[in-house]
Amino acid sequence: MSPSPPPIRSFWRTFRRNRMGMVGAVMLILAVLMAVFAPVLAPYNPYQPTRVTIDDIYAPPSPEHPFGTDDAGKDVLSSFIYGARVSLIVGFFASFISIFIGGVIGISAGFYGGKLENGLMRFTDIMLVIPDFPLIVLLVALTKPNLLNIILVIGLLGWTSSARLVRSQTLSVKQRKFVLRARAIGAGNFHIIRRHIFPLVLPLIVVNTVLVISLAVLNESALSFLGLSDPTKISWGQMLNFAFTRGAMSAGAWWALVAPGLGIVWLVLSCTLLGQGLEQVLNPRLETHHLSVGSKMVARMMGIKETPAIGD
Amino acid sequence: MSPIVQVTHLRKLFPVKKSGLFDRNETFVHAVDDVSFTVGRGEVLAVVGESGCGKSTLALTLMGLERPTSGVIQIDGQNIATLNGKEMQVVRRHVQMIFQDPYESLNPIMTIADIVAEPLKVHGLVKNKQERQERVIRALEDAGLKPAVNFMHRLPQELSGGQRQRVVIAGALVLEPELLIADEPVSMLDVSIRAEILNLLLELRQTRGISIVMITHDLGTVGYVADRIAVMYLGRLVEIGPALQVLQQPQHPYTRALLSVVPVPNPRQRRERVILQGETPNPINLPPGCRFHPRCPVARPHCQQHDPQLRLVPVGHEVACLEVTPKELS
Amino acid sequence: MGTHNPYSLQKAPVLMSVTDLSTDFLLESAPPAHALVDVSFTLREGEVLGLVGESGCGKTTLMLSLMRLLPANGRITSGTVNFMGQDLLGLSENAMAGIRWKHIAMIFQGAMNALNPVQRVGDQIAEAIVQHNYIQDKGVVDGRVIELLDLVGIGADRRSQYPHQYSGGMRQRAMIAMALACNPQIIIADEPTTALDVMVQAQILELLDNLRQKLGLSILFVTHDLGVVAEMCDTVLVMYGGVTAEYASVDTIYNDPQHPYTRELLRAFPDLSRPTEKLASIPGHPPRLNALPPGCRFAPRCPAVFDRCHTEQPALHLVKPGHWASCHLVEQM
Amino acid sequence: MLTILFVITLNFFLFRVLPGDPARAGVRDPRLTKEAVEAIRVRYGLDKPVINCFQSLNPVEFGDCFINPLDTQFIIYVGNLLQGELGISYHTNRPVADMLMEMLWNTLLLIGLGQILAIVLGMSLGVLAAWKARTAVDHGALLFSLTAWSLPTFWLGIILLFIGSSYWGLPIGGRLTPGTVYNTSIERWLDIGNHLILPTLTYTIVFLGEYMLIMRSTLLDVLSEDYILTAKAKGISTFQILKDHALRNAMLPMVTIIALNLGFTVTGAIQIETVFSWPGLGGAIFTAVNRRDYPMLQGAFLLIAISVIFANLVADLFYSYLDPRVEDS
Repeated sequence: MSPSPPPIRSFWRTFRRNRMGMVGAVMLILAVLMAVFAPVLAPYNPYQPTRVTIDDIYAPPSPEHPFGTDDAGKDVLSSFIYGARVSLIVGFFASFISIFIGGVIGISAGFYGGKLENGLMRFTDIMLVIPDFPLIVLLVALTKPNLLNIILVIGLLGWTSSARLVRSQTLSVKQRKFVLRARAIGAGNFHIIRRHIFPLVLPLIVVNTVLVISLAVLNESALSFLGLSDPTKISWGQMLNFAFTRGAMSAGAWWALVAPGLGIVWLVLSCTLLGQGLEQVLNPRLETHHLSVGSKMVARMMGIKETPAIGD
Repeated sequence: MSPIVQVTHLRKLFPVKKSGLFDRNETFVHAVDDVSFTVGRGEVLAVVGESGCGKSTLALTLMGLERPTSGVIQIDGQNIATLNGKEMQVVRRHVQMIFQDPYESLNPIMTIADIVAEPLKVHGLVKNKQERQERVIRALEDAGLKPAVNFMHRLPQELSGGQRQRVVIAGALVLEPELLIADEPVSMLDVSIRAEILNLLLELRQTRGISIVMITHDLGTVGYVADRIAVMYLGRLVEIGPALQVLQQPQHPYTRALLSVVPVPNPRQRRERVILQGETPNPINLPPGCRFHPRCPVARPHCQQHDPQLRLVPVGHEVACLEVTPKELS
Repeated sequence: MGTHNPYSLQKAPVLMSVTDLSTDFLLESAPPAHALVDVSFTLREGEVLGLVGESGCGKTTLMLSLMRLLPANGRITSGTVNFMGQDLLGLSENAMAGIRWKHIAMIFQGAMNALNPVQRVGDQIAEAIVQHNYIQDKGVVDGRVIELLDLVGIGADRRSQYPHQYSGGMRQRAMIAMALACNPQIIIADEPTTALDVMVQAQILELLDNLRQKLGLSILFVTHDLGVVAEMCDTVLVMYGGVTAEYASVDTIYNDPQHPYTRELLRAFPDLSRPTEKLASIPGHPPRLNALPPGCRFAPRCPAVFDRCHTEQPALHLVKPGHWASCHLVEQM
Repeated sequence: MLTILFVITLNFFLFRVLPGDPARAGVRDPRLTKEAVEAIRVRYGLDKPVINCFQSLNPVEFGDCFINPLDTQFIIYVGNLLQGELGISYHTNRPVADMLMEMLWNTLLLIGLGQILAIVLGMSLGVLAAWKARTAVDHGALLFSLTAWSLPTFWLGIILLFIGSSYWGLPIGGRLTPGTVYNTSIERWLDIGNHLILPTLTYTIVFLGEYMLIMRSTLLDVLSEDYILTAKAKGISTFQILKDHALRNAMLPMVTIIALNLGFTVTGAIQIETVFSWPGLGGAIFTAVNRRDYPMLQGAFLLIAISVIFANLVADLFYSYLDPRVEDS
């Protein structure tokens, strides 16, 4: 009789078989590697000033410049590789801020209920109604558009949907009988949150984090595109802004537009796929064919609710 | 010796939210309304009734998980309403609960050992790991999960329903309680394994002298386990008495009707069935007089005016009905 | 409630006969689970057949196989379902849709989930009438809905309410009214009273029994409650792990059971009329359909088990006319 | 109501707290004398205390607490709002309300058209995917939707603009072709329509993916309910089950998501209107941010927030129409 594998290992076993999740994970890892090893991978250092001639401006792809050059005659490939850094940094840090706020508000509102919940949810609803992006644009424009400000603004405004999700999950976990059992044992609120609520809300938080990252990446790129990027850092959105406002369209320089855009799509898509995959693994639904029978009934029929055991 | 539980005039009302903004007349769900009874040491008391009769609220109130609106609950002679947090924790250790749904009452991501050890950690009862481990093993084996090492590192979903219910019982036993409150402990289990759980509970009563309050709607099984039976209707106790007496000579018309409709697994046995019409009304707008009179087959006009109290019929058997005449005390 | 006179019942014409019906479930990473193996029975006009067993015994699979409503991973692998001179398993999907509800209707456990929460109860009943009788006149349909609700004791004014406004018992009544919408010959009732209180259960059972007598219905009654079976049924099919354990008249099952599982199940079932006897239990637990033991499926829990039981699944043996049991001991008798 | 009050308050104070003196930022002209700046401040009412006890919030300057509250910027602002007065643009010197109204219609045209298309197409695709669950159709639709969801709005706009203007002969931006004289209003509308194609297409693609995903997963959930089995047992055809039983139940989460999404529509609008030079609210916000045109921004925010609140109300009403359980709970 071997003991059952720890949850992490059994999670990995199921996740490995989830094609969507695995593709997303691999795509994300590749993006992270590219960002980390940018100095090694990039053929030129985009931060180094270079002397350019007129021929170097919007030069089409060539062996020297596989992705062509931009309006300043710089190598698009190098900028592209370095640009991943800003997207990833903003994506990760901003989403951690959002998830932290959303998680704390969601769990406390869901668990404690009553006036606290009313107040917090009222506030969340109001924040939810106020459109994020114009506010993000405004705040970044009026403070200084540097990396820290961008992260803070995106992070501090992006928690509302997480808070609602976490709250509803907390509510449903709270209803479950093992929480009542813990109370009957005499456990306090802190113990119940730590041992019973949080571990069961965690999978949702993980899935949500991944999706919030993709939103943060999208918001950052849009900000940069509108010209509100950290001027000292190259980012994909900024590259697109320069290309769009400095005549790449009329010059027919599609290479300056395609690479950074695809970079954003790659990153966002990887998070979306990973999020979908994680959700399927962590929150499995019996996707049996619906038009023939209810999945609840299948579970009943198969006796899935009860698993056979050992020792008898 | 004093009884382990003494409940006097217990009342638990839940306020109902009103939709009208200016309606200040608050209404209440009368979940438990003026209920008194005692549970002796080593006794099994079954509380039976249909859904909405207040039996589950009664269980939660006994556990201290709901605060009574009025009335007194004494456990081990202590009024639990007057206890402070620390004293309450001590009482709690001696009163443990078993739940209806063994699929739901165990946290799916905790191992069996963690689940059974949790009460020890919450109460800070053991200091070292080894002692904790020993007590967990003892509790599991006392609950019939032998050998315990085969189960300790498993997750609840790897066990069958019956085994899970044993884990719940082990989690209660690990604190060495004096009183168990069992809320429908077998109703979610397959018929063929119900008896083992019930027999286990009876065994614990024998070997450890644990008192049990069993909440159930299953009249079929109460006769096998209970010493006394209490019947609830709309928040009230309508009958309470020794199990066999209540089952074989029910006095209250509601008890009689209820017993008459329990299906008997014998096609040759035909009985007169008293099927009450309608369903239990909701406990918000209670009928005047006797709560049962609108559905009662023997109701008379005075039942609409007088709210009957529990009265002794023979010794130890109490009934709240105006139409039942007390027998001579013998 | 009156059990029918077995002699008159035996003369009644056979309405449906099922032979050797087997169903598999295809599983993703395991060999198919044999959820139902060679089940046979007949249902006569006016008969109530009880289908008894614990969780995962295949009774719901049987019911859905008869209606051909199995999930996508369910496959009927063999057998015939003969109804009104045709094999239901051979019909086209369209023809089968014409059989459903018009001739064979169903009542489900937990009527809350079986009723559409956003449709008025009356409309859900009307839907079945319109579907199978091609009545377009709204007044006629509405009249029929009122008639049906009256039959099950629901006031006409409640037909425009939604399921959540009904109590549990009322929903089950509405479900029965819906089942009767097209005057079916057979009603399949899947645990119709399981989630209900005793008193409401008694009301529903009484209603079903009255309707059965009034309308001459045949009922396939799926349940795990032996008490309900004793009160409602004429014949009983006891299932265990997807196979027939025993099949006989209700009197035989209760008074002369041959299969050890039937015997043990009866001993484990509480009987209010004998409250002092100790309740027995069957050690172990019912098998899961994708982890069946080799040989007899009851062998791991059987008190009378011997070597052969662990290797060979016993066939269904005729004990005496009208009484079958699948146990090696019966064969040896 | 409380929400609107909160939005108004937030809207007001946000602009007082943010850095940069509005008057100075609004009229960036170094030649202006101190007196001239002061005159502008008086003209825009910026010389008055922000609210009792505070003369200004950035930098924080405490003031008299016992002044007449009616003579503070806040109360004057609220009072003006109640009269439909949103102030005067620092940049164009025109009343903000008039400017916003013009642009609102343009934006509504774009958002409305795009949303309707996205909802209709997304839901149809979702239904198709759920119906054909786990087939190639499903996988294809899923992949398409995930990718569509992942596209940055502005980038998709640029790419479509690039393709559309160089290969399909579509206009490069704006609402009307400059310098055209229209003989009939139909001609004018046709020109607008021609300009609308690309932005609407961008808008539709961006939102379509999410609607498809939600529709697919809720429909799968609904189709696994027991009442679908009941309907099937009743002999109802697959098509009718989808139409009569599944869709209405699946619409419930859809309505919630669409309502929640309305906030995001503005995000899309800002990007699309910038790329396509569409004279709408979104583009105006961006321009106003760059010009520090505070009254314009305040007005635009308020308008957007109120529209979103209003749309949420409508969604709530629609929801309770769809779900009879809402009223009684």
